[in-house]
Amino acid sequence: MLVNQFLMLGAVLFCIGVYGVLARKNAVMVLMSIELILNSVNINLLAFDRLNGSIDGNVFALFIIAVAAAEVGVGLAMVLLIYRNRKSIALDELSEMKG
Amino acid sequence: MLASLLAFARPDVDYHALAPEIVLAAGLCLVLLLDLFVPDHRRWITGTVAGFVLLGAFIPVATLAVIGGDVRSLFDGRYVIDEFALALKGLFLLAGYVVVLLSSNEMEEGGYHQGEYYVLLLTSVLGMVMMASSRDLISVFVALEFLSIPAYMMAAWRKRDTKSNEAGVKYYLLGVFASAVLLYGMSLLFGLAKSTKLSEIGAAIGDGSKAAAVLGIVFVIVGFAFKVSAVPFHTWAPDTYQGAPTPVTAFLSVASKAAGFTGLVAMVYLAFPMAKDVYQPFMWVLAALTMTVGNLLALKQTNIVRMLAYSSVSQGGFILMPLAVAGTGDAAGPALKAVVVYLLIYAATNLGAFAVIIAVSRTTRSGEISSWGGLFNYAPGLAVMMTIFLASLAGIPPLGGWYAKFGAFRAVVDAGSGWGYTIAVIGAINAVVATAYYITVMREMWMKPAPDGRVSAVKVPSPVVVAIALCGIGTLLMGVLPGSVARFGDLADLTHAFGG
Amino acid sequence: MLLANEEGAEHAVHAAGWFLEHAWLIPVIPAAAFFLIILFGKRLPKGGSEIGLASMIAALVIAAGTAYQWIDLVGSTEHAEAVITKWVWWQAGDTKFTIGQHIDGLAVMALLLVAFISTLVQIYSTEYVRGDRRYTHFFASLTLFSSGMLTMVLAPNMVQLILGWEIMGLCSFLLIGHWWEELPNAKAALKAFFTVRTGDMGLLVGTAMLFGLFGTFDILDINEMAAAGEWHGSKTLLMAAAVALFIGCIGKSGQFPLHTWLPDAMAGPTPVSSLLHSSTMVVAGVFLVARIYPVFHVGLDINVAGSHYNLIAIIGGITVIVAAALAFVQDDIKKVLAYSTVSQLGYMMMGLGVGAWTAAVFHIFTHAFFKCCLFLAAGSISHTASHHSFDMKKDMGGLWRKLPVTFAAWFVSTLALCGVPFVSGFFSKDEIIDSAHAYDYTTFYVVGIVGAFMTTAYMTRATYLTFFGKARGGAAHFVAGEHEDEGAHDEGHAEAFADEHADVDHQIHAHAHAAHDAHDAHGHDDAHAPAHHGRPLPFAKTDSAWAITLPLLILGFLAIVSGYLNAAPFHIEKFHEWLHSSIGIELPEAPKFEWGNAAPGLALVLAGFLVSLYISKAVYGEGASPLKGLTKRVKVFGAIHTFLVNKLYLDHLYEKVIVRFVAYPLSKAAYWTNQHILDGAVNGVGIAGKKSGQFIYKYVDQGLVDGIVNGSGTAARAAGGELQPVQSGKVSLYGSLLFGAAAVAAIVLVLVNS
Amino acid sequence: MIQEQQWLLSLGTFLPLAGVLVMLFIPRKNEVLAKEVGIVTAAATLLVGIYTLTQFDYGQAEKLQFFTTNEWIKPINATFTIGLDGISLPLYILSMVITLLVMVYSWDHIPEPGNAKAFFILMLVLQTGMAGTFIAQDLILFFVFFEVVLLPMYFMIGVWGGENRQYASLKFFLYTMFGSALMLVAFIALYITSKSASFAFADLTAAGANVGRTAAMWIFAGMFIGFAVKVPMFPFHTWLPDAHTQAPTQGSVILAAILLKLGTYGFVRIALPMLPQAAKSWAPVIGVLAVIGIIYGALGCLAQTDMKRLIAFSSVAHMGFVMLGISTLTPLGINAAMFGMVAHGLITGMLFFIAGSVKERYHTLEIKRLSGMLIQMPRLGWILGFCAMASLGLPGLAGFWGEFPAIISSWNPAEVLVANGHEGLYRGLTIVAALGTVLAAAYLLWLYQRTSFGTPNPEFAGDHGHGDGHGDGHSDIHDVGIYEWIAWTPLLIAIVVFGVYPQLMFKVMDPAVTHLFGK
Amino acid sequence: MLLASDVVVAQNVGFGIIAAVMVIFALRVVSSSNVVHAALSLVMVMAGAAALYVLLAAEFVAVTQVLVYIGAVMVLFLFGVMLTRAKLGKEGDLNNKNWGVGIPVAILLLGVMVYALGDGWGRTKIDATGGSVVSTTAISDLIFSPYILPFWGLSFVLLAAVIGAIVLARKD
Repeated sequence: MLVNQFLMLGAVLFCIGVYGVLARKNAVMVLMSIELILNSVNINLLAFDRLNGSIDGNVFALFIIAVAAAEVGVGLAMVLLIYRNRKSIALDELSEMKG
Repeated sequence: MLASLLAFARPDVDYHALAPEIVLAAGLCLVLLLDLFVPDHRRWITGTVAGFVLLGAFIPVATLAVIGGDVRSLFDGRYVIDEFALALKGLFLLAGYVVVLLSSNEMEEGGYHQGEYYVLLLTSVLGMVMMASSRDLISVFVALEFLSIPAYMMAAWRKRDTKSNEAGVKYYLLGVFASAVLLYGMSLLFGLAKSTKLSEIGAAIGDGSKAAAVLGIVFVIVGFAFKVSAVPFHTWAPDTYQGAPTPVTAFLSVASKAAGFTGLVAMVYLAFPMAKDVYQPFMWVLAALTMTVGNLLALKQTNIVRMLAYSSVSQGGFILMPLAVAGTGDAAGPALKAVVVYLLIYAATNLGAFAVIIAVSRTTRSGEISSWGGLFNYAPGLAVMMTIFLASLAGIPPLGGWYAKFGAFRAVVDAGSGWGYTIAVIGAINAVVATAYYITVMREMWMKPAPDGRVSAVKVPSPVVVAIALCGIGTLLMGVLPGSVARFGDLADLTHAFGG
Repeated sequence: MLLANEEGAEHAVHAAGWFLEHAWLIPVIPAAAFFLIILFGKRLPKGGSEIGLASMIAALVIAAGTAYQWIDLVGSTEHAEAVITKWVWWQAGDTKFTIGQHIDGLAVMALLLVAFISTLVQIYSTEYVRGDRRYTHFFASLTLFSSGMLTMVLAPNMVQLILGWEIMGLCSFLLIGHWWEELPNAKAALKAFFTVRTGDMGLLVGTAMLFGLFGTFDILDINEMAAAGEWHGSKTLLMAAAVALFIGCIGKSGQFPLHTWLPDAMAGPTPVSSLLHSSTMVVAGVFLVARIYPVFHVGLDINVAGSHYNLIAIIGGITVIVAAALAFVQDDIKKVLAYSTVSQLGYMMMGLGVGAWTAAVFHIFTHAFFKCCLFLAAGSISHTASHHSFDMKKDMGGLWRKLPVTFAAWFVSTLALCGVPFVSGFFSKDEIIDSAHAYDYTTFYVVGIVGAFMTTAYMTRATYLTFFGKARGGAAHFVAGEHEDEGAHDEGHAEAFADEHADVDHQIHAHAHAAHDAHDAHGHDDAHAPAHHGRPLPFAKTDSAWAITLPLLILGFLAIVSGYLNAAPFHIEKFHEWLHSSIGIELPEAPKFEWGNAAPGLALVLAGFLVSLYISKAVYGEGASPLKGLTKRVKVFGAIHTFLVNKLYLDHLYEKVIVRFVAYPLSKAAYWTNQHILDGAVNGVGIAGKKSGQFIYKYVDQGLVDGIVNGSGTAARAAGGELQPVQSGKVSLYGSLLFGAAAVAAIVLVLVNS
Repeated sequence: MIQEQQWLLSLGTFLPLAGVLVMLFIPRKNEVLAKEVGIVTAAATLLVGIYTLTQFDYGQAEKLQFFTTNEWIKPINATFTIGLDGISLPLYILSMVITLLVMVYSWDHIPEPGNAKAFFILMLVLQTGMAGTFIAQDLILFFVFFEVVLLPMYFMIGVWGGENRQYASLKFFLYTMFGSALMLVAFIALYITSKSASFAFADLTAAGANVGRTAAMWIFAGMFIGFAVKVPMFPFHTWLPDAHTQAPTQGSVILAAILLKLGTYGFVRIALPMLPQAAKSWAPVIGVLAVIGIIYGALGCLAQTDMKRLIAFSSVAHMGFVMLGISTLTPLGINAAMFGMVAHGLITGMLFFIAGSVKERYHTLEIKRLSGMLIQMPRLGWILGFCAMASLGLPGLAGFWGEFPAIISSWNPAEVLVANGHEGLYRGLTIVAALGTVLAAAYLLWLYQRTSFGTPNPEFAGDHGHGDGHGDGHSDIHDVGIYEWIAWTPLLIAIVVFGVYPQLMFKVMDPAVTHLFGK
Repeated sequence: MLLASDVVVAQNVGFGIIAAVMVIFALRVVSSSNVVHAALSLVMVMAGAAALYVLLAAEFVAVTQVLVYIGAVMVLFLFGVMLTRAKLGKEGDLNNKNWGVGIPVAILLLGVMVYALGDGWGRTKIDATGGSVVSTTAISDLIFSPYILPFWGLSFVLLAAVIGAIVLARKD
């Protein structure tokens, strides 16, 4: 197995995530796309661990998962907040401040 | 199984070295508990306690600094308390304290959740304090999130204000994007170096000729560039600064930015110090763009906070400037000192400016620059202090800012390269452009009549007065006797960290 | 003494006598007097004039003592060396600027002359400007002026010379513009100062060049080195220096083409005119040439075999002819004299130009007396007889009986001016003409005798118009014995000045009297009215007061006798003897005087007299004559007349041609230019400067230079505006920027680094 | 270096700040007390200055006296080094004198919108900055003092200035910032490339030769822009007319008398001695720009319709002469420049005082509308005439000794310049500069003739100015007042004294100049 | 016993299938016009990732992935979807107006990443048979010794996130 199989998959996921992040209007969908990106990083880390025989990547991945969870929680809280104030979670409408 | 459990070696912990973090963590819990048990009308006490916690955490920093001695390296060199770390820890804690001073009235009168607010603030400061010492990828990442996640929420703290919401969401989303990019970069660096320790990464990456290394370096820098709001990763900053509660803005523009630079410096100096062909051009472009774009946009602003937001973007450019030549010639040392000194001076100055804004906007109830008209007539003290802070930001001697800029220029000139001189000239011109918008505020205060003919004096709450006084003294002192602060810059030496 | 410096004065080797060594007091006394007058003059009973006069007399006494001792010295030693005393004025690096005195024959002559004339003029002024509202200022300026001239005269170096030169310029500004309430006076003052200042540019540059060539400012050293051919640099440079300095002299001495200020300067009070235009201000230029004669002599190749022309002679020659021609058409008596002065200065220059140093300097000497006398006489006429008018045609005529003293003085002075034998002017002028002939400057010989002819002609005309024929205008009143009752005319003044500040019409009034000495002696203070004319001399009751006539008499006397100091026909060479050591360079022997050589000139003088007398009688006389209205009937004469009346169109050349040529391309709006130019220019070059100034200010400074500055500000703001859309407020676009920039940066850096 | 009475210069420089501290506690309403404290402080400062004059060892004017050096910013080797030599002394004292006179003048001339306390505080701060600049013997210290004056002057113009004050002050500020930003970069580059031991002048001068030719040229360029803006030299001058015109009288006077000198002083003290090799290449450029400035300033004057603006433009021309003197690189030329700086300070300062007083009386400075000042205010009119004469370089008054030696020296520039084949150029410059003196006469006399001669404009004719003030609309027109006399007399006397006996100043300056530039 | 080569083949086949599933569902996540469908697709991707982790011998991480992501995060998402009252069916405008910008950005990024990865690791093989499954003990040793401080910090992050999220999300 080539390490690049995993890495390339990670790259593809990353880019799909990026696309999602940029294209999606719905805040929840954006959060989902972010998860794709974070997963691609985890794949990378674990692939490298496997390649290099190290464990640090595993630890790193665990940290990322935990942080991601926290982030999602915070993110959703904010989504709820704007939803309550604006009755919409369309991100592009959030442009009260600009210029 | 058991054997392996027993094989686990309890790490040696230098509790003195970790004392600031421990004090902060304990204080954080204390505030949380207080918040639970203190009646609503006494919630202000949480702020007071938070302030004391921050000051308390400063004590061990001070003792560590005074004792000096060898670098304290913990956890196999993953967490290092050197002078660089101590200088910045001190900065974070004091900045945090000033922010607490600024917040107390704002939070109390706004009816916000004070206790939780201070918990988040302390958490964020704790993250920063950790950032200053983190010397491996995981610590850096965690510290970054540690300081960011509470900050995202603080930005949105004025819950019923849609602008505040917007500020929080934008900050959050872009922050997450940036940390995603950062993480990917880190994963590549880790893959190449087989280690998370920055020093080992530095050794493994070498001059960074591998494409993967380049990609990793660029992505890592992008992650921090977001944090320090370098153009073009600055887009969140104006919106967030404008929308967030002003004390939070002050916190973000000073402490959070400083933390970003701390991480960036650690990465540059430890994780890829030899890959100067990669990071130097990138930093160069970032610095030039940041200074210029920040300034040009600031020129157009009518809202003072937004203007200061762009100003702080552009100030970030000046701090980046030395890093653009950090690998050339003998510039490494001066560049590091320049960054640290700049951060210290900038912190005092910018916090002071925000403090005055808070004081003034309590009366004017407006963020527009035009509402500052005639301030000199009805509140000369505030006007003079604001003038001092703005002039310091503009870099006019004998106010602190000049020394900050001096250091930055000196570092780039020290590099002795054409690139260095070029960016020095760009910086010099930008310093002038920047003056243009600082001066519009001064003009408003000194030369225009009050928009509504106001004549009565402004009542400034005492914590804000203390904050303004602290910042003012700092700004002046660092300008007149820069040696006092430059000593910290001198101490800011990361080189010990190379070894372990 | 303030200037006494511990480094000590460098005294001449031998003791030369108290006066010679202390001649520097001569300018110092009036200078001190000036400060006293300014500070205390108004509180003194005679308004400060007593201080001025006393100081001038003191200066005169010392000058006389100096002259005596100098003559003594010359007589007692073979080579009388200049008595030089210097103090270090200031020092920069190894360049020393000194101040002190340089007393030799030339200086002594000039000192004595200036002190003497100044004294007389001050005496005269006590009467002439009595009751003037700025009486004190007048005397202060007059005194300072004399001090300036005296400073210049005994200057041992170029710097001190410039100092005196410029102080004179300043005082001439103040004196000419003494009645500055009237615009023309103010403008004339400005013009005088400015024109002279234009020439001074040459003086400054020339001095700089001299310093470069000789490494010193000391006149003695410069003269010695120039004569010995020891200078650093090429001959061309020396020539350039000489030319530059000469430009300064042209401006100061009213030589062609910078002479236009001189007639305008007649706007000043008459004593001022007489002082400025006889012995001081205007001869400063000639004096300078004489002072550093070796520089000019060597630099401009004077008296070199085969050279028939040089700059000084040419300019002098042109001036002689042009000014004389212009003098012929003036109606204002003072302007006649002014052009006459210019013309005579031309003679002096010409004399210097042909190498007749002694003759030229001697002409300075004699000219001072008779020209001063003429001016004062003119003042006397206007003061007493013509109701302050100087217009010969309108307000004079037939005055000789009523003003016997004035007329007598005028008459002898005219004779002297015309160069009639045995009167002073003859000895000096003829010597110049003779020398031109002898030194092979034939052209200038011709110029000289033609000039003599013209001089006689215009002076005859002026004399006729003033003293003979029918009394006209103001003179008619006077001759008719109405001069005690001046009410009719003075009412106007009284009205005009009764409330001098409030009268809005004042200016219009003043314009109408532009040709008058419209000082407000009359009616300024009614209490003074009866006493405003002092007592006349006993033998000339109808003439002016004694303070006026006495100087006239003295000067008239000197106009006759002064020539005998150097009367070639009688082989008297005292003047040459006393002064020759000042020349500093070997000059050819003075030609032997022969009546045969003088004859053509004298013949022309006589012819001039006859022709002019005939024409004058015919044109201005009472009887009918075919010549009357000739200029109207014959177009050629008319054209010449017009040409001359318009001062050769030189003013027009400045104001119309040069100005338009310079200003037009600079100015887009032609009518705008025209309006301003036609709008009464102070002076042409000034206008040109002003126009180009305006152009530069408007387009270059405010438009271009400042435009760039302001433009960069605008551009910065505009750039800010262009960038604002980037800050769209939309998260997705922010994100695109973030990821996009990361991607681009990564691509570029990856490509660059691998 | 003479290290006696080391405290003296610090005292003279920082004493005004002590006054500021006291004034901070004076209530704003108590204007008289504020003024008194301000004037007393300035007077005390001047007393210290006079004491300095008495203690100065004139026999060793080329040495730095009252010299003291202290550690200041250790990390960058910047030191607190101050000292006074013959070059600094006249300017140092001049700054004290001018400040005091300006304050006295302010006693009854506080411009709109009032607030004497702030006004006086700003002047005292300015004083510290100005004096400090002239005694600093360390590049960084110099820079700091150089910049200290910026803000107070900005506010002085911006708050107490004329109608267009905001634009003018902004321009002044940004322009100067622009110059000093580049200058700072140049300073740092000089320090680094010369490998100097510290930022002290002495070290830098000694080490200046280490700088490579190209680098030296660039560094000089940076300094040049910094100083040239301040001088101001063509084409960096456009801030000056605006700033001068809009500034309150006091501001204009200080600006003209002292602030402009910071730039020329910088050339003499820093740029030329530290980078002699670059200076000789740059000198022709400076010379040409200086002469352009002379002519350009004069032409600018001729185009003006506003008296104050005319005076402002005349500064451009006069500073051109100063720069011309400097560009010759000869002791004579630099002496002339130094003298010209002081003379210009006295004369143009006076002219601005007069302009201020005219404005106060007529409420206009439009030359067209002014006329016959000699009738309405004879003393003021004569003083104006006197100053105009001094300004146009009349011998016997101070102005002459700045101009004339500059012209002389430009005909005979330094050997190095001759060796580089610039002699012809300089000679051309001499001639053009001489033309400048003519133009100076033109515009100043024109100004004088238009404003002072003739009869008063009917619109102001209502008042005689004899003190009886019966005119209703123009009762402001009165002759020179007591505070004006106090403020002006010293300047007028100085103009005469230095004109008559220039050695007073040359004796002090020459040893120092010769020490720096004579071989 | 499987031969090493067999293992490789099996792994490759497994990887192929998992990768294909992940990519397809990832695309679904970003393109689906139904929020709930997108969320369920995300579950599939997460699951695929967990499978990959197993393939990469990181069992503990795989388990955590399942527990945290599929168990917790997804629930959060679904709550989020419901609380914001998104339609459960198709929704027309889930994309931004300028969604197209995302494509070039993503492609550029992909390009440079693929190039860099290809350049960096080329055909470097993972020794599929060598080494053992990463032991949880080792991970915990690591976490609790060198990484104790980040771990300690992480707890505060989570605490702060919880407190903050509550404050922000609750009605008051």
